[in-house]
Amino acid sequence: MRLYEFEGKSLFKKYEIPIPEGRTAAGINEVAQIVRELNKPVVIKAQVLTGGRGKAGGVKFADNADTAQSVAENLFNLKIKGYPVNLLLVEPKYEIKREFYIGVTIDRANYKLVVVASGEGGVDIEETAEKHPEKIVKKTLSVQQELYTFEALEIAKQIGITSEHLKTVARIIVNLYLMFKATDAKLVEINPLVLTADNQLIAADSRVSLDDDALFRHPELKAMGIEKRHEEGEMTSREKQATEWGIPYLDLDGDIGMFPGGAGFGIMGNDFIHYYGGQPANFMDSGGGPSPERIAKMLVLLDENPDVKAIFGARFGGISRCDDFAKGVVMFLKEHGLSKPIVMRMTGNMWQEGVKIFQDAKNENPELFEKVEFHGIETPIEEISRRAVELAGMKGGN
Amino acid sequence: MRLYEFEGKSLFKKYEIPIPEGRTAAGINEVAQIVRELNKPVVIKAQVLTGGRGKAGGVKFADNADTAQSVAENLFNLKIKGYPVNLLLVEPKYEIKREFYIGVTIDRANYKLVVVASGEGGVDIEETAEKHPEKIVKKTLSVQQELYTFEALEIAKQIGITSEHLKTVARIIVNLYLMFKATDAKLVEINPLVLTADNQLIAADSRVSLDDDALFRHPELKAMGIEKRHEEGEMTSREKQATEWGIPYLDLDGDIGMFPGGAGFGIMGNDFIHYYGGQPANFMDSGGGPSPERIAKMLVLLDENPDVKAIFGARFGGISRCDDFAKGVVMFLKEHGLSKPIVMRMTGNMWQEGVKIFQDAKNENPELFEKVEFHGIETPIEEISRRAVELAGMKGGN
Amino acid sequence: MAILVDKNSRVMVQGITGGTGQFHARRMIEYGTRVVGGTSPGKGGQKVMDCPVFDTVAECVKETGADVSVVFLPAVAVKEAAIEAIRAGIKFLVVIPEHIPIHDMLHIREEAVRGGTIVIGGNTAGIITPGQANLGIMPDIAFAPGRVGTVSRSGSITYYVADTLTRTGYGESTCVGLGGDPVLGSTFDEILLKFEADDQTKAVVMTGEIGGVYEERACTVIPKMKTPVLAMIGGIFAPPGKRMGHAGAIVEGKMGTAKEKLEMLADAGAHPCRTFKDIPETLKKLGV
Amino acid sequence: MAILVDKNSRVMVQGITGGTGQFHARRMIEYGTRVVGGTSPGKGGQKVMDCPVFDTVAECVKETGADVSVVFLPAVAVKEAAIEAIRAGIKFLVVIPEHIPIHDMLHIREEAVRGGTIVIGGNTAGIITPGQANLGIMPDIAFAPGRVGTVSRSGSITYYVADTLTRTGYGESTCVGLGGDPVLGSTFDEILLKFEADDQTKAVVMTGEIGGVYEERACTVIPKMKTPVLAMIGGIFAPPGKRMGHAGAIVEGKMGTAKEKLEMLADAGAHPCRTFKDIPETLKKLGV
Repeated sequence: MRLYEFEGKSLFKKYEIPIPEGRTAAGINEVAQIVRELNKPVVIKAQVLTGGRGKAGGVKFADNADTAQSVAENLFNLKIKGYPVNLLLVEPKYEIKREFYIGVTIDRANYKLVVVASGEGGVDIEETAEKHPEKIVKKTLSVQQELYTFEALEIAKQIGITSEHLKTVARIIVNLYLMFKATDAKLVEINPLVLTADNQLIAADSRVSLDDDALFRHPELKAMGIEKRHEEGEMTSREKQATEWGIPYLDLDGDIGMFPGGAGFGIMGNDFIHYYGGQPANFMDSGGGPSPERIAKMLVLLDENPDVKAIFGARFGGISRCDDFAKGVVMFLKEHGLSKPIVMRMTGNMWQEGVKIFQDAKNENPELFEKVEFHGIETPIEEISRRAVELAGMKGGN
Repeated sequence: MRLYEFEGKSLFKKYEIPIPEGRTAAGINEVAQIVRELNKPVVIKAQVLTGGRGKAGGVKFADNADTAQSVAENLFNLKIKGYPVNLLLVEPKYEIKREFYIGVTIDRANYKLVVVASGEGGVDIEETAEKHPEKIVKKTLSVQQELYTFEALEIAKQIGITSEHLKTVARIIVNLYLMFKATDAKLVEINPLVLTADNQLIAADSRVSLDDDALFRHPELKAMGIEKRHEEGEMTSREKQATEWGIPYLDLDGDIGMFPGGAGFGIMGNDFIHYYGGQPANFMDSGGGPSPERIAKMLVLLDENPDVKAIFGARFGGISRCDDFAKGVVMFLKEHGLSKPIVMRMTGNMWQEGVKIFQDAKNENPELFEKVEFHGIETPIEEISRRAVELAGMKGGN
Repeated sequence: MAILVDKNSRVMVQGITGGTGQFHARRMIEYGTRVVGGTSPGKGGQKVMDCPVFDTVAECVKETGADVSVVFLPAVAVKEAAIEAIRAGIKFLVVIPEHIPIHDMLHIREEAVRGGTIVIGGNTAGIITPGQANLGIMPDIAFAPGRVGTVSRSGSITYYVADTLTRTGYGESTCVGLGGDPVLGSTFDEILLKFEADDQTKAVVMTGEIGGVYEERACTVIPKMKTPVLAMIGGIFAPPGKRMGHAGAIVEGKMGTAKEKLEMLADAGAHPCRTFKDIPETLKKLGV
Repeated sequence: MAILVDKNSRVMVQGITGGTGQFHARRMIEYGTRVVGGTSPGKGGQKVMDCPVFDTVAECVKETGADVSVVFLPAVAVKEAAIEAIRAGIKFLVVIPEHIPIHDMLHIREEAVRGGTIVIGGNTAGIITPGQANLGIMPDIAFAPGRVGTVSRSGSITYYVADTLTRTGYGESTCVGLGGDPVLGSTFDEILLKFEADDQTKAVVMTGEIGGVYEERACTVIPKMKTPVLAMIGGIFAPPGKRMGHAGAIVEGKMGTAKEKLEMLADAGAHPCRTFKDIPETLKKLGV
């Protein structure tokens, strides 16, 4: 999960990495007020959970409160990669002598932590990495290792930090590494770390991504207002609802509601729909061993999405038992009712029990199953995919 | 530095080790009030920084507020190994089924941390260790290692914890180890860890000793009110004064003020005084590279001690330069004045410079040096020791 | 033969008394897996399905000779459970739970390398050597003994692939679930080399997906393998995987889209497949 | 010969630009010690007494061939400084500062053993091989080349002992300050064995004190030594050392009073001395 720039910076501050004395504002009057209090030229930055903000016009300067107000108005009306701008960060504008890059991340393929640094920070760092790999310094560490000051000094020297700033930058690198470990981060970046005209070193931007799965052991982050969210972009209201219910869910642009079992087939099933000419309306995963209640909620998400024209269901019972799956579907049919056609296939663990649950429920209330096409192990999954695309394409299929 | 029982227990609580719901009281009315609020039989325990409290009558029981009040009165009048009782800890009295022992300490000779546990806790644990070593479980760890729950489980099983309490005790052991590392402790002990009649596990007593030299990195301890103090007993007012001035100092029973250079000769010099029939009034160490100001303060401590009849001074200039030493002595003579006879020997680093400082000062103000006998490298230290004893024994030496 | 587990494996279950652990221990035993015991601290001395329960893995290993362990515990407990198993001498460890903190997995991997233990997961459906041993949460229905090995990031994909192989008469030598978490105990290349060394395995189907870093490692070993490798990648039509900032790009290189991964695997000599139907067709062409 | 340092030792100073570091570096050089450089982060490129200053120990070792380092830094910085030196290949490290946190010293000792570095201190006055090298804060005045080695917990005691040896014509081979902190980089037994292996050293004076645990370790090697050992212990008349609670008694055994320590050393074959005057008398008796 990605943090907003201002959230990342508040973590920097906690770990004694110097940041600009900025504040966030949700409205233009607030922006003007902050500029009046700072009483100096400012930079105003859109707070969005995506990259490429600068190139999209999300970072602007202003010399006084009046111009700041009109700049802010423009920013609030901006969309960056489709995401609205609801919050601005207002900071003093610095005269910059030099820009450095410092980051810590995980080399997953080699199971190591890596400190990355460069004397040429800024937006073109990836290009630098590709064209001038010699300008990038990497230090690999075990997750159980400390980063010592003398190691950070070596990194700082290698990226061309001069004597005067050596100890300061080494301290920043050590603190960034401490923060990375203490917050269970996947990525922390200061880009750029700027050397200002008056010889201050300041983290001018932050990029921080934390491990959702480790949040449980960081109540201090929750106390700071940092909660689960996407790696990129804010959640839609449906995604927020799904998260509340504990269901991994992503909205897409299509019209076929995807109701798969397992994250793996959740991804590949979408490919299958594409192969047969359809467009999925979502990604979804049931999570391990979902209860009937969660299965029912998954269907609620799809049925109440006006864009969904048909639902594709597939369950290969592993840890997700087919009997629980069937119970959940029946619960949904009884308590909520189905307004879209659904085609489903079920096999795997306890699938016979699942079939029996379906049959019993259908015998009892045949009308509940009017829009339900149920298949077993005998029908290939490719055929189910084809049928889902067909159902979505029917006029008045609803 | 040793902590009071109640301070150790407040650390236990922070590390989720269960403690009794007790409170401290500095007066008998307060004790009665606590007993009324607890509304059950209590144990009342003298808070002193020394061992053998139970045998000295420092732990008493009371069934109600009235008896508690008279018990408290007796306790406040008690002296335990000479230390007054200024604070009591009042806790509910538990019916005890069994007592365990759990401790963590440092095996300095082997440079390891050691978890020690026994199924037979209580005051006789050392006897158990000597007579039945098989009843003591030890687990040795590197200071860089974690103690895992499964390792704590093994320890708990080995001291006879039954299934029902295995996870609870393992958690207590892990937490005690975490606390040991996180507080830079030299020793943490739960003795006894009691199993009560209603099957609770509670740390009934605490023994915690922290590393003075690591206190600088534990502001949280300061915030709890835990500060530097002796390993045993409260400091005398002179010791507190010395600590404030940064001078390692201990009051003793004799009449020769010891003004040595270095902790090593600070200890051995005291032996020398004994060999010649004298009794030192103190231990003292100048610390590394003391300033003239500190040297002067060391003499103030001795000169203002009414028990001191003569002062023994010895300086072998190492990191403690003799010129600084001489400057400090002269500063003291000028600003404070000497009321006791002193015999001193000075050699080592910059000793010629020190001699010159003395000579110049003596030439300028001969009266300041009236009580000063100054020796150089030519006189053996044994002779200085002998002379100090002689000076202290003279009638009207003052 | 087979890889990693067979009928002689002495299997234990960490968390055997929990609801999920008990349910799947029962299934594993019913399948014929040689489950010799399990652990649940504080429940030592009890029995689950005739299997003795111990407080610690070390005790279980000592008393039962267990050499393989399957972990059914909450994610928060996995790090210590894995280290316990590795230190107790377990040689193959199957980590079923999902959502294990990434830093914990890095730690586990280091312990595993040091201890000489092979770990699969977290978030794996497990491993099955059909007819011999079924470790984890896989449904038996999909599997039959045979000559094709499978290795996949996903449980559900494993079932579909095995189902396809079973129905077309190839059957499976061993099916390995690498797991779906972002950092895994083992990588494709490591498992592919196990299959390469196995007589029974005549071909391997590897199924990866968008967003990981382990598919790329497979490309380093496929060119050296005699056993043919079939490759499927999920997420061909998904939006490109999100990169982990600049540092991710610098450290892990350009993270491929699913399409690029599939092309890279094909370049390394793997045979790409699109849907499950392609698998038997390709095997037939290869003469497996 | 001598032990640990001699005129060929290439000595560097960590913290060479600080007041204390500079003062003592100057003294060391004036004594004739081969000081080749020093470190002070952010001051690389400067010079102190013609010695080049570097930002890191690794650079200093690379450029100057330093193999011995003396640390003059605040206690809080010692852990990292020591690890830096050990990792940079320094083979002998002298830790002058006092009040180093005990847990830090445990960590340093582990790194030192792993890295094959001998550490003395913290809170040591240093080490001197008279006429060849003086590392630390010891005053030259007390020392002269000769045939008796000394090892002591205390700087001031070292001076008095050496002064005695010098005045009585024995002189010293090498004088080692173990340090006064509760946990030390080296122990009596380790240094005694170095002296035992040294041709120049005909006898060793070891001076311990109440309260430590390292005197006891000496008793394990003295019986095996050919070189006679003279022992003094400070604190004979001090109140008994405070034990570290029950755990201390259990782990470290009964911590001896100074008197008991001296008796234990005598039992092991050391020759006990009371005041400094006893030392030359004992040496004379031993025919050294």
